Amino acid sequence: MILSFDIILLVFLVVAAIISLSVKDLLSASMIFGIYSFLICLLWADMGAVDVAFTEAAVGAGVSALFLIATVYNTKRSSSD
Amino acid sequence: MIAKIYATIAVFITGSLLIYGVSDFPRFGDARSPANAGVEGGAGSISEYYITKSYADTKVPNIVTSVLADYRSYDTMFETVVIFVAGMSIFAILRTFRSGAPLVENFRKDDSFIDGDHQRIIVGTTCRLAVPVVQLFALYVIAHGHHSPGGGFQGGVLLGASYIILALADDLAAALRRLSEARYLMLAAVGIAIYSGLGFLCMLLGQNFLDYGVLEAVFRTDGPEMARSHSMLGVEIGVAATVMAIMFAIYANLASKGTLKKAL
Amino acid sequence: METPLPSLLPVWACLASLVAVPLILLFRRETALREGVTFVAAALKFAFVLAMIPAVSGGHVLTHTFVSGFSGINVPIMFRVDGLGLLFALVASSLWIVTSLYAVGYMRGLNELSQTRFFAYFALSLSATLGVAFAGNLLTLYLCYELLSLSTWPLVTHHQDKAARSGGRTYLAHLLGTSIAFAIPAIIYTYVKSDGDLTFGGEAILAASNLGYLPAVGLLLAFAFGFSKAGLMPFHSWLPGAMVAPTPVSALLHAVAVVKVGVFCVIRVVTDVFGVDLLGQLGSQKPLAWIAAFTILASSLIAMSQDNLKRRLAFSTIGQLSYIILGVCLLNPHAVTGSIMHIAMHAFGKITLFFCAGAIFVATGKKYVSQLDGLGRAMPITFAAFAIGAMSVTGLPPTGGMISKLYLIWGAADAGEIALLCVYLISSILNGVYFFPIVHRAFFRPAPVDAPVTSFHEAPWACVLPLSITAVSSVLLFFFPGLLFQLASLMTHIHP
Amino acid sequence: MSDQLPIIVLIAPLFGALLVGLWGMRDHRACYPLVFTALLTSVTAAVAILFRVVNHGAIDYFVGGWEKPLGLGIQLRIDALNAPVLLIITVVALLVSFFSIRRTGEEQAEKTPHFYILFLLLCTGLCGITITADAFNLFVLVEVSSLSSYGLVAMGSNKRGTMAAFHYLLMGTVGASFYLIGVGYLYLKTGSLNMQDFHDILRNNEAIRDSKAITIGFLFMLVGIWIKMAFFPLYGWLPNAYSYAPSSSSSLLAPLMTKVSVYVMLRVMISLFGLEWVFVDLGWSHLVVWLAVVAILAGSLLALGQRELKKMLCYLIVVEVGYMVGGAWLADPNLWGMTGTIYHILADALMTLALFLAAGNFARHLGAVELKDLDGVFRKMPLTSLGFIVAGLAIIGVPPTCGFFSKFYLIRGAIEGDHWEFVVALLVSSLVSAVLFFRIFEIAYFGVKPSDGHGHAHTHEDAYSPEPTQQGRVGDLTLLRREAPLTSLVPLLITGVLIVALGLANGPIVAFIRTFLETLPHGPAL
Amino acid sequence: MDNFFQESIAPHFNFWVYVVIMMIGLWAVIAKNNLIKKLIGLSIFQSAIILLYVSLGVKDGAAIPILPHHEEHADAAAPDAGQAAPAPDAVPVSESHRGADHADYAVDPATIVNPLPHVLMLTAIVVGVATLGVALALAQRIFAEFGSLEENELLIQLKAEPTDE
Repeated sequence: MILSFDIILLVFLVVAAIISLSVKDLLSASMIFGIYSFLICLLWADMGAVDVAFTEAAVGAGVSALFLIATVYNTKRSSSD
Repeated sequence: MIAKIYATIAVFITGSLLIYGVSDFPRFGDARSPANAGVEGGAGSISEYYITKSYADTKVPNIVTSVLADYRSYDTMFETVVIFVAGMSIFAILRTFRSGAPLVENFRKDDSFIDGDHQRIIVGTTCRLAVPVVQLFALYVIAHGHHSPGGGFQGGVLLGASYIILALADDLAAALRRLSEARYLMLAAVGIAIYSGLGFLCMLLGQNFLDYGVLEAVFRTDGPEMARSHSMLGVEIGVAATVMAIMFAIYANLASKGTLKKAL
Repeated sequence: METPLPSLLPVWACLASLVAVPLILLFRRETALREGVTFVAAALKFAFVLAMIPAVSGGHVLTHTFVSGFSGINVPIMFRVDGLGLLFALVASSLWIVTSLYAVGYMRGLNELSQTRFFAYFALSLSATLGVAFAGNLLTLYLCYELLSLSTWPLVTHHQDKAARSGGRTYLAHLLGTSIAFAIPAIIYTYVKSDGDLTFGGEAILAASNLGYLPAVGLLLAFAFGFSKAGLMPFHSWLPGAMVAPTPVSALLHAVAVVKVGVFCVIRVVTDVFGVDLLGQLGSQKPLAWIAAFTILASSLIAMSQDNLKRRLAFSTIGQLSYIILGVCLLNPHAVTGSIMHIAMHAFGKITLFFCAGAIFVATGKKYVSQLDGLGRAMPITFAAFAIGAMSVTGLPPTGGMISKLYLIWGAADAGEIALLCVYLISSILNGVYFFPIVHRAFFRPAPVDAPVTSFHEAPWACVLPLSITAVSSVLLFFFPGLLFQLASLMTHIHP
Repeated sequence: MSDQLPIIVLIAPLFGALLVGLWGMRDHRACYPLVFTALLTSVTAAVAILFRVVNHGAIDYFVGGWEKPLGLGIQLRIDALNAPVLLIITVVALLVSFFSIRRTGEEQAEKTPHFYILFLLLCTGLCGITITADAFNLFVLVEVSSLSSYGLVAMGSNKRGTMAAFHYLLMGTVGASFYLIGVGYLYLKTGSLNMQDFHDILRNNEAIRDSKAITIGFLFMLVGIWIKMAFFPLYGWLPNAYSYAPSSSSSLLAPLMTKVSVYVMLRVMISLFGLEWVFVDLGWSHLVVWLAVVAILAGSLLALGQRELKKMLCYLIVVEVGYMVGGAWLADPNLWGMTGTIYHILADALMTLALFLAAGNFARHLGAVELKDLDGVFRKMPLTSLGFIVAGLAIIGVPPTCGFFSKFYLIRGAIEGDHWEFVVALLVSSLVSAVLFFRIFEIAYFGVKPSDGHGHAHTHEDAYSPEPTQQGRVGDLTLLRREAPLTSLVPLLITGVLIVALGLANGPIVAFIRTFLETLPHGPAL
Repeated sequence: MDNFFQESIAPHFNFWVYVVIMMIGLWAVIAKNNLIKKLIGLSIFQSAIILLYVSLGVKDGAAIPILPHHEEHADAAAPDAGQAAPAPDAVPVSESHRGADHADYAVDPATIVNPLPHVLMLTAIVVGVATLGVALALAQRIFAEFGSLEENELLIQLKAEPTDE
């Protein structure tokens, strides 16, 4: 495990989380949430948790982002906050 | 606004408590930390047992798989059940049988989405080419989970994703033609049935639930270890079936407001 | 000393009225049969109670155990008949006969609706009353006490109009509320303190427990307020509220059964839970005594200001109940004897008064004191009985009330409580002050011009007969108090 | 294969659910026999387990046969604490499944099989929670039951139900996650997930016993469980979720979910950390009891303010949870409070079940949603009201119903533990519930408006015969016309009988619980 | 650079960040007005817990939890051929402490990361996505019934209309 990589990833994680929660456009929020999941997936891989990383890639970055998008598509794209 | 204040207070309290707890954590990455090496007074370190003995027990090099599908397979069974429950709940919440129309007609399609009918051909063709590759890879992931990262769950998600891609590329109906509602509901149930059925078989053969060792009589392997290895494969297949079915079901319901008719 | 003697008599006495309930419901259509059942049950019950006298006055104690104890709590459901219980049972069951007669007259006179329900619950509440009288331990006592509260509620709300609803609401709120809030914790506390023993008789329950002064005060007050049927202030207001009930109900329940159950429980608590000796050492009964004294005076004063006859009687009842409690708190043989006898004496006197009030209502529809001018000439019997009842409650010879009051005052003198002695005397005067003007109005004031009293006009015989019976018997009790005295002194011998 | 009983209890409903999924989807009529057989099987297994535990002590079951070292596999453990809870869960589920027969038609329509799948999986989850001895496995099963309960709550046509379900989901997930954090902290300090193993480590290892992380972990587990059980400051999700859910769902959820969470709290306190650690080393007892007092009082007040029947019942649940948390934390020397709590789990499950079944019948057949709609139900639905009365008296705590005895033990514990504030709170809440129920009884008893109180004595004759059953025979039978169908009536009456029976049989039950508590270190022998 | 991390920041950095991320998520769950935002917050909240667990299992310079399996690869990959050479340590299954009497696989535990947290977190991820799916379904239905996903608007609507069963 590469410590500096780990730390940089963590910082990115916080940033991605904050952004995806702060953008008003829900579609891009979902997208950025996907990015967040992807970053965290890299983090798992870096920590040696390969199975978790694989799952996170398939679920977090893949399916759940898709679910979010589907919902946003069916409901309303803009949000008040 | 008031909610934000409450939130800030709650978050502050919770966070400070957690940090307070963190302050006597072992060093990050410490190989001798209690979690990794156990502490005196207990039954010894479980994780070290897994690392050193799991291969001897199950002949499966991927420790995570062996722990997931054998030592803690009871957990994993209920993890699959969780997926199943989620599918059923979503069905119960969202699915509407009134033909065509969603629950209430104030769903409105947001124009800001590009409705790219003119792109259908390109996207469709690419996806149709991609789908079999994805499915092949998924099967590999399931089958090779003993030796490499992956296993039933990841493979199942990939399989489900392949159908979702199909739905995205063409439209939901096309995907439903290949995996109809009745079929994926049945598939989901069958998946868990395979899993718990294997466990039940062990009971019938006189051992505890999910004690794969006795299945050597069934698989005609020499020694219980290989029997475990094979049973894990079976279990993974069950998990994959359920996960694939439910993932697709969730997408289908979410994307079409519960009427499996029109989707994005 | 007492010797326990297993016997089914108390059970039969209770069942007599309990069995009557379904029968009454069965004969809902044939009224004659229905009331016949009531009378038979009453007579049977009285007979059973009478049958117990020899054994009990012979120093025995009749016991019967139903449930040998919810094994979780290890407290049996048992009956135990001693002098006090038997005396109370005698009063209640004998007066039931009279009251049913009166009730028939009253209900028919006003052709009230749903009389079946009335008689059914009446019988039920009588069983509950005897259950309290015969209760062998705190748990049984409490269960029967609650059963009584619940079974009398439909009687109080009999008319089902707004007033009845609100009256019933205050009734339940006070009785259930206080019993949940005070009685239950008191019982459980006793249970914990006496590690699991709640049985009456013999050694008092808490005699062995090392109870401090303040805990004892708190526990005693909790009991006294918890059994708020005793009408101690400030939990007295259910009694005037319950006067919306038909007069027979007020008569039996609120002059005899319910209220006397309250004081009966308090006597039980003092004599059998704490024991005279323990309280004698601690002196924890003093606060209760003073509350009772206050209740006596206050209620007498309030009674004077009441114009509604039944309300006036109700407040007088509150005062008389506190006589009994105060007497018990004096803790000496004479006072205790006096208060136990006062249960009976006051019962006869007060029920007479209620009967009279009901008779006046049936005959003339008048319910206010101010309307009674000159009625005495129209209904001489009624008002003569009223006078006797008033004398008995006030404590004038030749009525039974005098004897019990004499004992109470004697006891107060013995105990050297001059202040409480004065309370007795003053309140007796007050009783006279709020009763005799009524008699005076009736006989000596001229009738109002707009409604001249033309001729002799009594209530139906079914109303008049009972009230004359009770009046006569309260006179007789003055001359032959022997039995009551004997039963009462049984208790005081047990607790010298 | 009697030693396989623990697994059969929860495999039966699981297979039932799968079969409903495979077969019931095609033919809805096939659901009912499947559900009944599944639940009957697990009831039978639960009874057998109870007998085994009574006769031979606790049962240990190692799934997959991974027995040593402890915590290698997943251990199931059934002792005197959870055997009764297991039985009550299965019995309640069976009763509700009968009750739901007539409901599914109109409440779930085409989704009947899905309703029953969720129903059975909820039972699976709850049974699993009850018998597992693995801290993480407990989390997974909590999620199984929670997810199915979200579905069950949102199944109704009531739009408020959807909203309530969403809040329920947020709160429930946060609660479960808190529990998971707690487990993480414990795992981090001890490297163990098995309750027994963790308990040994805590007992033998001084350094760990008083480490900050363990305390924080316990705190988070506790708060997570409190959210799940709607303990007072965190109760927000419960009233709407339960009162706007379809009656067949709410009458399953209301009795079970909170009780099982209370059981989880007890399990964590007793088996995971040990009472000695919780009461002596930690010493939060007074704080939590005061919290419980606040919970009880606040819940009672809120219940007083309700106009809808089911809402009122929901706030009563909050009050009862206050009882149980407070009772568990009384830390009185003889653990009477703990005894009362364990007994009250059983009692309250039955009482709540009866109340919700009755409320369901009222709503279904009279459209009675608000208290004032209950005008004269004693006459319209005598048997249903009989069950309702029994349950109400039990909640008030009138002997010989079970409610009286649980209150008795709780108060005894409070007195011996010198927690007079708790005694006061219990009494006040009993008073409040007395007020609540006698208000209802009055409305239900005065069949006619006070205005036209006089005149038609005949109807009164029938209305006021003391016990309604009598009226059924004596009065003319047309009065029973609005009574609920047998399928929804019988479970209610059975529950009423059980309430009284549990009360009368409290002796052996409590003795059984006591024997278990005495085996604990820092048990009543303290 | 690297050892600066080693001394000062590294020991608890992961755990701090996990708290920070979790608090971000929790704050969103409570304070955000839009239901979808709440759900994103919820997912972030859950992923923070996963971060906690996975960080527990990390060991400095340890390998991934997949054992090198050179010679066993043959019979593990093609088991059906039935040519699995009976391992010397394959003894009949005994009820208790199975595996304890096997020869250990020659590996030092310190060189392989702790697999148990990974297993637990696989389950947790699954639970997370399941919850998310159900929540999204609820959100869609709420939108269908109320025509909005903003909590304040929803509450206003709920207050407005009378309770219906």
